[in-house]
Amino acid sequence: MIQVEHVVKWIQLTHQKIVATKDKLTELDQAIGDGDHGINLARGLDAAIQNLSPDESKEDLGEVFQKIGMALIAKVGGASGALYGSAFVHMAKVCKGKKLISLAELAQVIEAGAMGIKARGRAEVGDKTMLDIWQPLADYLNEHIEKVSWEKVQQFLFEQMEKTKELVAKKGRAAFLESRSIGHLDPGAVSSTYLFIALCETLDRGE
Amino acid sequence: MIQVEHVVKWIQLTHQKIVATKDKLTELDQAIGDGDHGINLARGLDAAIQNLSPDESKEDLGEVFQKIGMALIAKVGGASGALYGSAFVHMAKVCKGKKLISLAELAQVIEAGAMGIKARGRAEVGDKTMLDIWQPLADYLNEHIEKVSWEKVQQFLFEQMEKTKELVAKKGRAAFLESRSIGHLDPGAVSSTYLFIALCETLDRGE
Amino acid sequence: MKKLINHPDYVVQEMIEGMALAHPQIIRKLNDTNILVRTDLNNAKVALVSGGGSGHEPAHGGFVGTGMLDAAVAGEVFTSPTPDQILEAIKAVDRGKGVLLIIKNYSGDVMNFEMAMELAEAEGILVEKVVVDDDVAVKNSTYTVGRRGIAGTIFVHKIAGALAEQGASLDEVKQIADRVILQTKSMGMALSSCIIPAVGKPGFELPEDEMEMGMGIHGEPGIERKKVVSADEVASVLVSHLQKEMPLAANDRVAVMVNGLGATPMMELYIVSRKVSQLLQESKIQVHRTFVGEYMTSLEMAGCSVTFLKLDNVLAELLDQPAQTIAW
Amino acid sequence: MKKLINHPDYVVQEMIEGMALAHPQIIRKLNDTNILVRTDLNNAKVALVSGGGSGHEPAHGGFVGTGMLDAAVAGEVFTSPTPDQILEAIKAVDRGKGVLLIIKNYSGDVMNFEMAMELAEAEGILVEKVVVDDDVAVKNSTYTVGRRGIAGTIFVHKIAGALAEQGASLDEVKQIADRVILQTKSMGMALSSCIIPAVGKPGFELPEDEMEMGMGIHGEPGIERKKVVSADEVASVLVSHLQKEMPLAANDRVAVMVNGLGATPMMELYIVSRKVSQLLQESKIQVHRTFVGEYMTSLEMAGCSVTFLKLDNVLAELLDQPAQTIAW
Ligand SMILES: Nc1ncnc2c1ncn2[C@@H]1O[C@H](COP(=O)(O)OP(=O)(O)O)[C@@H](O)[C@H]1O
Ligand SMILES: Nc1ncnc2c1ncn2[C@@H]1O[C@H](COP(=O)(O)OP(=O)(O)O)[C@@H](O)[C@H]1O
Ligand SMILES: [Mg+2]
Ligand SMILES: [Mg+2]
Ligand SMILES: [Mg+2]
Ligand SMILES: [Mg+2]
Repeated sequence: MIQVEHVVKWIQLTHQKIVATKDKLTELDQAIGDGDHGINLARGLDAAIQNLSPDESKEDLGEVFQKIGMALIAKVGGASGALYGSAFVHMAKVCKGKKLISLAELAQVIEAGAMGIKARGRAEVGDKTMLDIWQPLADYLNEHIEKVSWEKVQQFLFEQMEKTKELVAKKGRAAFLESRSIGHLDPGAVSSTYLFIALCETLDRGE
Repeated sequence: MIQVEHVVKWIQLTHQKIVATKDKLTELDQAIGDGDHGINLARGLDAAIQNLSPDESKEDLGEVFQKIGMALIAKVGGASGALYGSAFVHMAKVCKGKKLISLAELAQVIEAGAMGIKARGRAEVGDKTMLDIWQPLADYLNEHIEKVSWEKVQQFLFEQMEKTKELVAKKGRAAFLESRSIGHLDPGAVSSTYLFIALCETLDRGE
Repeated sequence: MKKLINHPDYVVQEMIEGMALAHPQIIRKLNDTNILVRTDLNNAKVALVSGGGSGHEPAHGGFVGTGMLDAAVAGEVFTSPTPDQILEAIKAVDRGKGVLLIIKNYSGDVMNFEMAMELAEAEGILVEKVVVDDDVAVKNSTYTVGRRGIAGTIFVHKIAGALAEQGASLDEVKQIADRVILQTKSMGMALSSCIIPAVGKPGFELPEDEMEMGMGIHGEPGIERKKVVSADEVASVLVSHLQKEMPLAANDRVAVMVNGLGATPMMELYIVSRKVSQLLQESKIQVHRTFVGEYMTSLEMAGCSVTFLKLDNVLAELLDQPAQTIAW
Repeated sequence: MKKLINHPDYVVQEMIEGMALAHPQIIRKLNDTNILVRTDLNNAKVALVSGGGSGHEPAHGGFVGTGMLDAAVAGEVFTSPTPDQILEAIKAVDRGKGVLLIIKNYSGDVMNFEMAMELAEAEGILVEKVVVDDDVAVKNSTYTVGRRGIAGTIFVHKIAGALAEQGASLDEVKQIADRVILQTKSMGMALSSCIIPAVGKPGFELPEDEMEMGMGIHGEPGIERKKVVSADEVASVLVSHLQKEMPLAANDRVAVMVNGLGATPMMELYIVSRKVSQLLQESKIQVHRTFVGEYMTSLEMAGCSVTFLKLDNVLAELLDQPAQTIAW
């Protein structure tokens, strides 16, 4: 079962990973975007973890996801702020009032996040965006609901991430490059990979 | 005796020397000025030689010096345009109507040029300017009126030029540097040295 | 990276403070935000709000004032501002006649402004938006995000701002803004890239003998990298791209903007604009006005963009209306 | 050297052509010269002529127009124009009420303008001159040439121009210009040098972590080379130098100019001007107006200068008069 303290750990771990890979994300974004992805996410996640109340056990998952979403919306800026923010706000909706969710529910939560990204960004799977991590992961978890190996999920995530390299960007700043976007990883897909690697590691340590 | 054709050759030779040393003059001017001295002089001397009529034998020395002076005034620009121009215009005045001048008269002509520079630039000898070539040269020629060795004059010129290195600039752009102008040759003194080296070479080949 | 700054994290905030301190007659800063609003908000009129990432100064704060924008919201460098900030700007300048958002066409900007719009509508404020996409370097395709918004945005601010000042309705102001957008085409080129303060290194590296055609104003790569050519050739290439997208015939009337990207001396901008003027003269196109200078920059990028706005009498008249801003 | 030019030998001519083509409402170019004169020369008034080497754009052509200069003479890059050109400008704008020459204090400029003045007087034209020497980086000494003229020159153009426009006599216009000069102090700093097109390499080289204080606007070396410090420290140092030369007391009134040297993003200029505003506020000095932008540049030099003009009622009123020029 997944509860609030997992989410808090998850986001803290994500923050650490993003801060550590800020320069790499910057370089990826410089290649097919404007170079701010790492900086924006680091700043926004910093705000998100500051925002989480020290006594988070009083809150339900819906409230925590909402807080994270609002912090990201207000502090990341750019495309990814709106998108990650929308994802978490959508995730908050399906968790409303819940203090605990099952693994099956987690798949639905991530699916809800993907819907948030789709709705806000009008992107489809294959457009070379962060959605190319979110949607496949939701599908994968839905399929493997009986028994999940977090290591396998990590492997799956990295495969999905690598796949964005060969795609032509259809949404976001990289889309202006058209076919010249091929050969580069999508920065948002990479940061989303880190986000979910952090989730895997958190849950691997013990749900 | 010195006549119009010598002057024409002199200025043509000067033009060659200045074009050849343009970069050096630029570097000297970059060190304690603004870096345009070589470019300005090359452009102005180019205009001056274009301006000299192919049939210069019809004109007297006064007319030729005046033409050169006016060309320099109109085409060099900056401090050195006004100063070299004024020098030649003053030289023209003392040559008015003359087709030939003696060596003794040449000393006076150069003296007149120095007066032109002084009057226009309000400079004194020792101010680290082109005047530190013109005035000493006029004095030297006045002293050695009986018998001039053009080689010795060249040596004298180089000595005078080197002396500007140790001076503190009191006039022109270099003056803004105050004592930091010490250790650098004055670009105008260097170009004036070339001017008179060209004169020496012209006259050495035969007055 | 050499910059006249204090700390990369505070460049936007300090810049906005500096602008407000320097021009209290024209603008003021909303407390605890990076929003600049005009001082004279008395006149009940449709309000215009624009903004975007910082680093494009004088856009957009420099165009806040009577006859142009009512508020400009500044995001972090090259990063769209967030919905809460945009919402605050909307609320600060709405005088009951509605608010028009002028957005440059970048996913981030569009999404954040749309979110703010939803929030404002939820609070009962009448809001409309227009999206500027003047950059012809990018192909126009309905399948993707379309074109970027660059320097032509300033013409939208100016003309919509003038009409709003005359008391037009929100619909009318939105319509004229859309008309300007339709008739505005731009394209840029760069000799060097720019450095986001917090990143500390350039967005792309250009060899000493190369230039980038059609790069974006955020250091995004362009459409083509070429050997550096003469200013005249640069002007000709840019003009021919614009002409291809918006063919201009003899006697057509245009406004022209030759926009410096940050580090290009005015001398060079005028050498480019000379050729642009000559090309238009040769085609017997009437130039109503030419604007040369820095309007939409890209930090310390060297290069320029050229914008054509095809005018009719109404647009020309509005373009010529006075405006009291820092940079118009 | 990357520049948007066609050929180093033609940069000035082509720039002047570009300016005239872009702004026919305001200025025109005298045939076969690099002189820009204002189009409305009808009003019989004292005429103002300025100029100097090129590379400082928008100075001086950008300040030609109603309420400021009547003509600007452009020399080669960083090279004073020649007397014949200056004389032509004088003759083109003299309307019988006399002509005031506004000269920046460089030997070359002073001599060439003086020669033109002598030629004009010989032709019976009434001519006066003022010499601007606002740069406090240079020591003031009667033994040498005194101080350089830099960005403060623009305040002289503006205020003398406004008074001339009101019909004042040559004497009166000269007097007010001298008053402005006396009350104007400036100082600059650079993060990088600039490249004269015909030279092709920078006037000085600055290591990646150093800046030059008090350099000239022609790439002349400055008074001190230091490790790069923060924008706030730069502002403080410049302000303290200005204050030392022209002490300002509480309730004194000033106009402030934070002038970009060419390649400095407006973002950085406003970060500097923020600190300048704060320092003046702390000293309770009244800031009448602050000008931030490019007024007197040095090609693509990165850096800025700060100018204080101490105002009285008369000067303040003239400073605020409208002017129709490209760059005011
Ligand atoms: N319309 C969209 N739909 C889904 N994802 C998008 C969209 N636009 C951008 N993205 C994602 O956002 C990432 C860029 O984020 P970021 O660099 O923070 O924003 P910006 O492009 O505004 O600078 C891209 O790599 C991509 O994954
Ligand atoms: N007032 C002056 N009197 C005499 N010579 C001067 C004076 N001012 C400058 N010079 C000379 O002119 C030279 C600089 O010429 P140049 O570089 O062409 O002019 P600018 O300083 O206007 O760029 C100096 O090296 C010096 O010899
Ligand atoms: Mg980005
Ligand atoms: Mg020089
Ligand atoms: Mg961005
Ligand atoms: Mg010079």
